[in-house]
Amino acid sequence: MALDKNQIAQVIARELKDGYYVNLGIGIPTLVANYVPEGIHVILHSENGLLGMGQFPTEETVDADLINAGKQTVTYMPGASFFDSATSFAMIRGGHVDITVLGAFEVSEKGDIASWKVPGKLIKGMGGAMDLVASAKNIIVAMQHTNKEGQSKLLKECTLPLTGVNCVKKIVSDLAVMEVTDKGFKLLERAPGVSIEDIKAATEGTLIIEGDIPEIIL
Amino acid sequence: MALDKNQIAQVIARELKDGYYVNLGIGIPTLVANYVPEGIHVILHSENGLLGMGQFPTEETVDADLINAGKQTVTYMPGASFFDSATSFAMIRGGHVDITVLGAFEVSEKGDIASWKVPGKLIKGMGGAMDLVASAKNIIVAMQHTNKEGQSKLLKECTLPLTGVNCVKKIVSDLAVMEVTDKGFKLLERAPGVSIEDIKAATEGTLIIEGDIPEIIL
Amino acid sequence: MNKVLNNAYEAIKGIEDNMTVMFGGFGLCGIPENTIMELSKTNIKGLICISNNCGVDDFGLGFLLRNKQIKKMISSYVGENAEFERQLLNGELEVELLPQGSLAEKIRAGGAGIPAFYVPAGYGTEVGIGKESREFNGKMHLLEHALTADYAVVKAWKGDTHGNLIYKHTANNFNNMMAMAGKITIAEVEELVPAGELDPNCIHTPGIFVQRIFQGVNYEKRIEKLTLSK
Amino acid sequence: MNKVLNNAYEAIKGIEDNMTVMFGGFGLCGIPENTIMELSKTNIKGLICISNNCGVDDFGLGFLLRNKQIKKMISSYVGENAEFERQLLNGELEVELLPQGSLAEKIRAGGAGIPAFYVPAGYGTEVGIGKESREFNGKMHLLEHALTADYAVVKAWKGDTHGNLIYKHTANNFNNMMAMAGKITIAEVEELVPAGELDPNCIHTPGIFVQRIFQGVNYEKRIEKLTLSK
Repeated sequence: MALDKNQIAQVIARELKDGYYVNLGIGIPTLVANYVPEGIHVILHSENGLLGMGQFPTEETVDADLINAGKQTVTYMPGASFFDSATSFAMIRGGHVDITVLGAFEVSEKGDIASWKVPGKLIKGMGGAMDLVASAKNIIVAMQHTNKEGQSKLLKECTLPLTGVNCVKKIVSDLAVMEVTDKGFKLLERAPGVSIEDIKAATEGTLIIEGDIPEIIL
Repeated sequence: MALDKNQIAQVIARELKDGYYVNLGIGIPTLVANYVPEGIHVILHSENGLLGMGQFPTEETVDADLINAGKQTVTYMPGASFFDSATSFAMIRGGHVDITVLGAFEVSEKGDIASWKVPGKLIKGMGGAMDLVASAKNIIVAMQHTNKEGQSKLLKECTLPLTGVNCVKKIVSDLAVMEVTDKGFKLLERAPGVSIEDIKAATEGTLIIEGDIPEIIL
Repeated sequence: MNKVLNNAYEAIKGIEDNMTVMFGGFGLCGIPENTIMELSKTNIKGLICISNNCGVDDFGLGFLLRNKQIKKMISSYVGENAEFERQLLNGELEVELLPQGSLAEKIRAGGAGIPAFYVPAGYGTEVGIGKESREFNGKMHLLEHALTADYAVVKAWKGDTHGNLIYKHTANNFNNMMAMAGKITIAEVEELVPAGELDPNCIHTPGIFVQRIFQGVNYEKRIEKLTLSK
Repeated sequence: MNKVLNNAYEAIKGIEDNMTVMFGGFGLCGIPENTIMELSKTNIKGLICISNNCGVDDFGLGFLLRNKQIKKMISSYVGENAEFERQLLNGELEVELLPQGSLAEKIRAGGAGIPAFYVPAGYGTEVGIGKESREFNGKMHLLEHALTADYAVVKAWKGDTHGNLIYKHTANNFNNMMAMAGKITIAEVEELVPAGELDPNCIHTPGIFVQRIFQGVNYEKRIEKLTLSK
């Protein structure tokens, strides 16, 4: 059975370590914050200038001057700090953020990622995504393995305009956990009840299967 | 009669305009602060991270965490701000400082300046001088016209290692006020009682004399 | 020294057709509402606007867009704006999109007198087309050039008569760097105090970067995506 | 997350011979006294030190110099130090001198992931020898490369358990950028408080840049040039 969005987030949350500075993109990545393992304290970075992002506010605490990179109202945690956008991206570009989780339209077996533009649709802009993928030490992509038509989104080569090249390290899809290696997508774990054959069928790029591939334990 | 150090400072102070941000080097330039014309408010920039530098402190107000670029204890004025060295030199490099006054060993007729190193003597370092001369919009040099042996310090070419090239705009020496032009040192004013011949004799570089050269009014 | 003006009407003096103007803010957070509103009342047109976003249809830079006062936008994200889409598709508007961090750093570089610098963002993508690239430490980088503007318009929480500024929370964003990068920088503030009242250790933008300052009025501070805890 | 250590002895763990270490401070103002003193008690040698200055004979980095623990200094100004002069003339010490603003920006670039950038300072001087140069806007510039360090050691006024730092007056100087540029950054502070006690709008160095923090003791804060009003 394929993972739902929350389960994908839950699997990614296992990567978090105590003291990590974490940047979570819009969509599934945001859900990762709900599954931080017990005893682990991470600090959320929002690229519009906040380290130590908290939950959404209540009607009483809402503040127009306090938003996240998705422009949603948020709060801040004890130990938070605010800063300008140049400093915020100095954190990203300088490799100070420990882990970056973001969504993707497509990922190639070389770790290229396409996530910002679909030709023919309106260009909205890349925001901070290109900076994040170009510089993050550890990039995990949260995505669906296939599109609505059942076509693979894990490809030999991306077909859409790229956000960055050779940068994705790990992918958690609804079907599997994979590492991006020199030789292609290395299958690490599969969703409960999903067979290796199912994953093979859903993956256009090179899929490397070595040894036993355990099921994800949720 | 040649100007003394205080008089050189006094002449330079005439260049100050209300609201100017001013960086004063060590030595004669520091004295300029004592001659700010009445009704004019300037803000002193110290490149170690202070805008709005005040007088020296009293024994009661002295603070080891509050020094100027010459490492002397200072105070700060209302409206002051403190910042790191990168921001401080962003102000200098970005052309935000209105006027920079500094000393020199030698200046060439092309506006090159030598002020930081004498071969054979210990190298102490250039500090912020190279940044200042490379970027200031308006650089005034306060200097003696000749050295102790009577040799000119206003030369065709500097003989000492350079601090910067093609940057000095104006020179106030003990003998004269000069502008650095494409064609050489243009004499603007002479010290009271100092003749044009005296200045010619003391200037190795090209000296341009056009029309009447008035005496400096102190 | 007098940097203090009475209102946005006085502050925008000198802004003319076809000038390049930076506007601080991220989405609708920390935008110079008074100055944008005032500009929207003028006939100034052909502006090249540098701003991370372009407001929404009926707020922020959306006002200038609606009036067709903007010739070109330099931004990182321009979604959530139907009029923007219309003008872009009709060829009435030019857009240059840049990665957000590169945009921020280009503006800081403009203010700091750094004409160009290298960043990895955008290499291998269409952002890199036409840009010089070079390897450092085994990784490819793009050469990005500084951005400056005829005017920068920023919004702060508190300011003093010397032009020192303090921002609140995430309303800082692009304001601090833009203040550095304007040939003339206009700051509008929620509260203007005499010099000496702000803590000199807590100034975000030192007054040297600000040429004009005024206390704004009637801040709406519209929220783009109100999101509350359940 | 625990960044808090008890003292300098614990904080310097991992610093080894021949490493590159940045030290904050300008002259003797804002230097990490505790950590320098602790390093001077070790046998660690061959250090490449990046610091605007090199202390005086009997204080600050002068301690490490006296013990011959420093192989090379990267600085903008190294006067006021007789032992420094002696070692330099004897060939016991290497020195690389850089314009102060270029030094500051190289360190910031190191922390900000910018491998290289252009500045006008030093062009046409001996600082430019061996460096690439290029014209921008009709003016020649030098290409300067980023500086990073194995360890950065900084001193702040106040800090919290998350590593957030606030400096006092001109004691900020190089500390803020160096905190960004260390692979491991050690911060010593005069006062260490629990996370949440510092104003989040007034943090100079966000905690993400700081890996170790401790509250220092017995700060002497020696004044290099006491100058009083008459």
